[in-house]
Amino acid sequence: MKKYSLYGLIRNSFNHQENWPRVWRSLQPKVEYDVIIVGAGGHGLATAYYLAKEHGVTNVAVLEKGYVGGGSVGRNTTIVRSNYLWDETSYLYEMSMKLWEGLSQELNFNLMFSQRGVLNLFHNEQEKRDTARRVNSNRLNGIDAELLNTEQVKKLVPILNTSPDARYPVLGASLQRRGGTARHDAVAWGFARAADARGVDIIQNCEVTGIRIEGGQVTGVDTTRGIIKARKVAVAVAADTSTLASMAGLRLPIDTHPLQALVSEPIKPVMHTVVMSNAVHAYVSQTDKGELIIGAGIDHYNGFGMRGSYSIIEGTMEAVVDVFPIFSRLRLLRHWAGSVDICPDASPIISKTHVKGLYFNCGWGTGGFKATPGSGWVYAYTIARDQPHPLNEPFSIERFTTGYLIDEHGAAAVAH
Amino acid sequence: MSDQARRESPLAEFLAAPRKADPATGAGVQISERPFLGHINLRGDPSEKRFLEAVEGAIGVALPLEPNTVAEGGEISALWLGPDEWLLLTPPDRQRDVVLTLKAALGDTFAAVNDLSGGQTVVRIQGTHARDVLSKGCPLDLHPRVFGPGQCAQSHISKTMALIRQIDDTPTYDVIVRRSFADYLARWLEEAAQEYGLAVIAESPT
Amino acid sequence: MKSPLDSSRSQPYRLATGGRIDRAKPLTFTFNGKRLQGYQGDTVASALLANGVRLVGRSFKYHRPRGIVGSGPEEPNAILQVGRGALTTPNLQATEVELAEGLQAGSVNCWPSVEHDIGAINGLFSRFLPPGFYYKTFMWPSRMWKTYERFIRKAAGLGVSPKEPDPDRYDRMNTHCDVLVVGGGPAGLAAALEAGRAGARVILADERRELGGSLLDGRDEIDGAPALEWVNAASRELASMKEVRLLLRSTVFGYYDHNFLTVLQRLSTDSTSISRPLIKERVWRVRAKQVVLATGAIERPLVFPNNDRPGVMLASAVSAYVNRYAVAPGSRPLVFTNNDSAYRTVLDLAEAGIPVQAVVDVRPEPNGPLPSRVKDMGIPVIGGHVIVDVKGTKRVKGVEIMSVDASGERVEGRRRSIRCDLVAVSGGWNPTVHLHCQSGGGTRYDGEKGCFVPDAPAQEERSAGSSKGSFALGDCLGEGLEVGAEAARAAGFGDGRVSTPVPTVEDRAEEPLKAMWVAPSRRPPVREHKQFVDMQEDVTAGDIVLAAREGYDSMQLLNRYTTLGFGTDQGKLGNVNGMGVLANHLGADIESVGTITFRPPYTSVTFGAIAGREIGGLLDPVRKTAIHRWHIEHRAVMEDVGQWKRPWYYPQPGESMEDAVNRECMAARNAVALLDQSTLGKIDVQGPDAAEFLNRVYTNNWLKLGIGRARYGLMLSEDGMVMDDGVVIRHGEQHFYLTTTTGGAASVFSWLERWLQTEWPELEVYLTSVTERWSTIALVGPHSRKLLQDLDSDINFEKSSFPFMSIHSGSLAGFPVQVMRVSFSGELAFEINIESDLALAMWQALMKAGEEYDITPYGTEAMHVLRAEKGFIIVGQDTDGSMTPVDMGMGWLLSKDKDYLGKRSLSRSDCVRKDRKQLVGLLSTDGTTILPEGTQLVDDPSAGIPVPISGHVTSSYASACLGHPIALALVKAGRARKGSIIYAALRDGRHVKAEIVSPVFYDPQGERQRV
Amino acid sequence: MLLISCPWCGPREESEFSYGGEAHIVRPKDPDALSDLEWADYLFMRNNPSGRYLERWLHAAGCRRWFNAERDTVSYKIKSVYKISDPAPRGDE
Repeated sequence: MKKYSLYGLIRNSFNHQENWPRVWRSLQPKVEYDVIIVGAGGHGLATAYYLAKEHGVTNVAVLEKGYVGGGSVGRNTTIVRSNYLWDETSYLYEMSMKLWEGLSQELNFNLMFSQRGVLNLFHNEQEKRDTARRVNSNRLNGIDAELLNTEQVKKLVPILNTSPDARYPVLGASLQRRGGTARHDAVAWGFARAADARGVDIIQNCEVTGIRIEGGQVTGVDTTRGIIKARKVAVAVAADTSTLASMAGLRLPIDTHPLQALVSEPIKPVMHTVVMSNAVHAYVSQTDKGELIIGAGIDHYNGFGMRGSYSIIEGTMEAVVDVFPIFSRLRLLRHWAGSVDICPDASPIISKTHVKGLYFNCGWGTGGFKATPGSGWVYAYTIARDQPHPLNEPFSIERFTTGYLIDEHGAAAVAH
Repeated sequence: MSDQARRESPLAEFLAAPRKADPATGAGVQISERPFLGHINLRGDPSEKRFLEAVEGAIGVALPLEPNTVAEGGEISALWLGPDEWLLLTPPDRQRDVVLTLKAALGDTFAAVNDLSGGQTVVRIQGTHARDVLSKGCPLDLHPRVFGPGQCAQSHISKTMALIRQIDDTPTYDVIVRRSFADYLARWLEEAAQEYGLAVIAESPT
Repeated sequence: MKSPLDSSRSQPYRLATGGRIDRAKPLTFTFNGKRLQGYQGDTVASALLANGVRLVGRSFKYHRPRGIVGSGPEEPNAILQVGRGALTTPNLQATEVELAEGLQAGSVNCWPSVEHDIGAINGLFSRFLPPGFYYKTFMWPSRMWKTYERFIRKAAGLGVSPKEPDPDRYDRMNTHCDVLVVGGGPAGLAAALEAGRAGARVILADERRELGGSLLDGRDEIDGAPALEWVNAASRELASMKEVRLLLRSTVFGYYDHNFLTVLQRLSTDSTSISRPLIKERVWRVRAKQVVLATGAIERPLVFPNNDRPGVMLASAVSAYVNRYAVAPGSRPLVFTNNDSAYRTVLDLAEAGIPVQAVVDVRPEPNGPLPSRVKDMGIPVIGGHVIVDVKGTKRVKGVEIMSVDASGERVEGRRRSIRCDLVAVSGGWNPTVHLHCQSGGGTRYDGEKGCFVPDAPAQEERSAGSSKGSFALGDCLGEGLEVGAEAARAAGFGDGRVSTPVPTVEDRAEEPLKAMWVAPSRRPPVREHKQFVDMQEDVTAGDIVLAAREGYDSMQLLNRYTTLGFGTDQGKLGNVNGMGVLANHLGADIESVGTITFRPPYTSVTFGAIAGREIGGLLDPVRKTAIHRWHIEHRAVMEDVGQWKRPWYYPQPGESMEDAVNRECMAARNAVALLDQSTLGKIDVQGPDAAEFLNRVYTNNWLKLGIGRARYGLMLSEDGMVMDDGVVIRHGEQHFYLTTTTGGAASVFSWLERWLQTEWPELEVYLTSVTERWSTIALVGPHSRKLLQDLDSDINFEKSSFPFMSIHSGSLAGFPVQVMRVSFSGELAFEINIESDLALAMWQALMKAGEEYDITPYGTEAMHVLRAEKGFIIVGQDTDGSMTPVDMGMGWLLSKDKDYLGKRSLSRSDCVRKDRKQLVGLLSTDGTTILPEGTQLVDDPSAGIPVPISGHVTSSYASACLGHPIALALVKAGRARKGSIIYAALRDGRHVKAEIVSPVFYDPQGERQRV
Repeated sequence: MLLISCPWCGPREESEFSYGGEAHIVRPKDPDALSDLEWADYLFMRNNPSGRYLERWLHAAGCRRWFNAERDTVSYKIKSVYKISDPAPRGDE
């Protein structure tokens, strides 16, 4: 990989930037690979990267039906945090957080990972109890977490409406200072470039139409670009998860819903910290470009249309204007939707299946982006060793049979 | 002391201070309450002839079987709520008798009669802009071609569920809302009606 | 020849005659502090041009000087901050802001001024700032990113947010119609007329302040008369139709599923005063049976070196300023085109007496009727040439042109300079397909027209006129009439046949254009002077080529990498050219390089307008009990419980919360106290199968419950976790009454209905919510019986005839009531159900009668303490959706001899684990520390991170009657650990020692509640 | 924004309805006879197809009746609505 460097930047500047190499090669799929990863989103690409880096598995293809990073990784609200409630989840997300720190350097691609702090507001006594419980367990698990009162919240984000007369007054918040945001597209591109540099084949416009299984063992996939063989096939997509599972005769505990997001016109910096509120349902951060990125609620019906209902946008705007009264005159520039796969316990599945060599990484709900590096890391381990890493062992499909659910509805909240 | 005197309707507090409309604009919308009416919820199977006859015999009006319509009979009106559910509205203090007569008439027929009086109230919205102000929060098509006197529909107004019934072509609407939401609905209407000129009157013009 | 400009006037570039402005109504406004004058009917843009202001802003990245390019929502450069103080609004397009007296506008993103902008230094370093450069740098040293970022953030952003809440008001309006016509130009007017004549309910929405669309900008004729006469006639006829609604200043910004469209109507366009009591903006939520899209087309600029200099404008915009606003955007214009329509602009300028320097046409021999007419007027038409450079920085001073070689790909020969102060460009037209695409429709490239046109509709929608690629006026009118009649028929009105002949227009035939995404120039794009494709985002043709070379070679990747089309103009001018440049570079045809995604809104929409009035006190209903007024009058501190406001505690003067709660608790334990419990959910269950139904939804058995008796019931979700609880009363053989938690009221009711309707339709049961019919007053304490007996009643309250867990109906102090003897406090207690209209009076009667017992109202906090002392759980506080009844020590409630919802789940391996968390009591061993709720419990305080967690505190209070703190907790295998020690890990690092005990702290035998 | 036809009340706005997920999931008559795996399938496993979907809706703010709808989860078009007691429409397309 031709490294990005200050020198390179200057050198290229004097020959009109014409000599930058491709970020990843454009190529035809080979006949056979050791591992096929379905989905060139954040998780798929991260998995490929760590397969190559941590396990020396480089004969890997990442198949993408569209273009690199065209799915959820490019549609989310870019929030990164690890302050989850249950041990299992917080270990996984904290492991991911540690990878985020320093990932730009490791990938030699500026992901603009910005640890500006994430506030989770609470508005009533029960939310206060739940937040305290989460903060306390985070601290015992080595995850930075603070419990703030209203005044401290006001001090951190002065433009917040902390009036006691608010319909649901802000009673306080949890704060994770190491939380923040990252440039979502860059995450996909950075992993793609680094994986490609280690020999991974990234193949766009190649849709998987079937999964080949012989005697309970995966042998390859049918694609719109022909049959590609492999003894290990790892699915890392959103939305099409259930469809791919059905190709292998599996049923998953997943429902897919539209999740919408909004962005305002760019304005000069008004807020530094990421602010999230479940009760009033506002999720806001300001990008380096100056836009406010706002997370909306999940549409309650199943949907793959990358479209949601306008009423959700209204509800989100009501909440945002109520929590940030000075934003009322700002203007909505764009809104869009992605697809989120939701498990009954709002926790993901990173698991082997009863089909040998077939792996699933799915059901991330609204937590997928922040988990990208960690998810890729444990998934790569699971694929390479054909056994889960202790960190993702609890996130097996079996938990829905045994009843060992990891209920993060509270902490995962609705969005992001 | 009679019950009446000790009763307090859901909108009593809101109506304590009546507002007149700005004479300049006039009142495009009038808001008032019809308190203390009898509200009786009736469940039963309309395919059961016995049930329909018993009810008609007891209340003197045949239940409306066409969805979202109202049947009027003397002092009682029956509003369709669902394929096996109706709301009977009676004048104040008549509900107890009506319930008793109904229960007696129904005997062991599979049905349910529940007196909900006091648990909900009737907000009357009247005036040239009554339709407009409702449409600000209600997704129903209230256009005269679609919705008129004799019809009713359950929906929501802003964030409260409501049963809307058109009374006349003024237009006048009666909105039946659960007690605990009445104050919110009234305050919402008060705000939404500003641009048309609003009058809040304590006693409902019936 | 006499100058058409009356320089004596304050507006040197205002034409002496014509235009749709009111010269009798001069308006004064300021731009960057400078006082200027315009007229009623101006936009800020037209007024600025009339005053000769050319430099209006700086570009986002390079801070290059920029001027006005367009005349509508496509404007990329003239981005202004308008208004002051609470009324300031950032990022408004000068072309979209109507001029108002006293209006204050200023340029954004430049410092100290738009004339002298420090940021322009970026321009000098532009060679170091290729697309996506920030992905490649700012990484060394790693900790420096925070610092780099601070500067990047400072530099970014356009306008500034207001600093105060918005004083303006916004509104929402639901409406339904048979035909919604979007666009009031020739096609839209024609469509609305036909649909209206057929009797359909029609809404015609147009973003401008008057109807006419493109006809307002030109000088067309219809039926031999000025087109605007036809527009006026059409407007009058539409206004006369009862079922036609005209919405002006109304932008249809979203086209959602099932023909739901959203319209932003600007009711007050005055940015200098507050709209109260009226409304500033209203969002119409339209559900249309049929939709007609007559949204017109937006002219495509040409891409050539330095094409962003102030004074380079769209030809159509130049025509609009001349014809509609009587403004000459320049005095020595030059026109650069690849098609015939720009020649109309030449004619407009000539007509206005503004000498056109020349027409530079990339086509070798433009000989259509329009060019010929221009030539006949003696205006030089230079065919086969392109502009290869623009002179001047802060305003155009001239251009250099060269001839195009036979291939059409390269320039050749000598450069020729032409002096001019305005360059009107036209690269063809892009149909405004945004709404069509939002609705799910696709587009296809029409090679002959050189643009993308709508493909088959995905919803009940029809395009007509320019938005469909039919640019000729006659076609617009014809298609408009047709689709109008067609849409009406589809909605059930008329026979679909057009009722009137198509008005006659003189359409001068246009020769085909020569599609050109980037003009040939002397150097390849990456080495050429900047050829801007997206002006606001500062994306050049070179940037696109570089991005493609790096592998960002599909439209979607390109957009994301270069931010092409991500500006506030949403790429209305740049996207298609960008696509073309990419296609050129890849040698592919334009359709194959991907698609442009058109996302709502079509133009930016005010947050406040979308939020409407559902903010502040109206954000969510405040639910009030029938006794609410009394609580407020008695200084209760209220608590939000769901949407309800409930009394939390009633502090007396000088009392702290702790004092008040202790007093309330002691009153309940030692005297008598009362609680407003009206918020509990209440459901009436009737029918022959009522008992069987309860058997299926509750864990315990109901067949044997005696009439007039009550029993505690527990509901599980189907996966075995505790969902809700409450007391169930049997009124009769086939008649039950059940209560739910406050939070569960709605969800439990619909949960029960769901099972009844979808799974067990054979059960003869009717459910009716009676939550609000009954207000509930809990009368608690040793004196409660005496108090009731003091009141006039036909109910015998003696234990013998009114045992624990039974119910009696009757009259109390003259009130009709149901009295239940149940207790959530462990004390002798009665719950009084009273119809809500009478609840306040009943409450007051009890307060009065209770005076001699020192009756005390208590709130939810005391209620929590009392129940915790008894070890009664609160679902949602002591459970969290992961607790089974066994975990909660309620195994005794699980019937063995019947099935019930959730039962099967309880035998799954994880649910029978021995080390599951279980409900226990906790006592801090120091006897004084109140363990904070939510505290995690550990066994080894010295353990290193991650510390193994053994449980957590769910409820914790100071217990006045016990004289020490108590807590409920969930502890792994807790029940087996009674008597052992566990440590509460406080956030400050301290560990508080606590003993695990039974969760029942008070009166474990339950004698007090049975007395 | 969906416009949903309630079998009783006719076309109404999405905001009047609440969603019930996949339709025609029948509760096992004898849960105790099921293996944990079979019980989990009933409890949690869903088809979640992208395309034709039979799903459950409640006219929550209206007549409070549950009913089924046949909807395309990609185009969001509703092909038919039918009462709970009606059989599932055949997927003929």
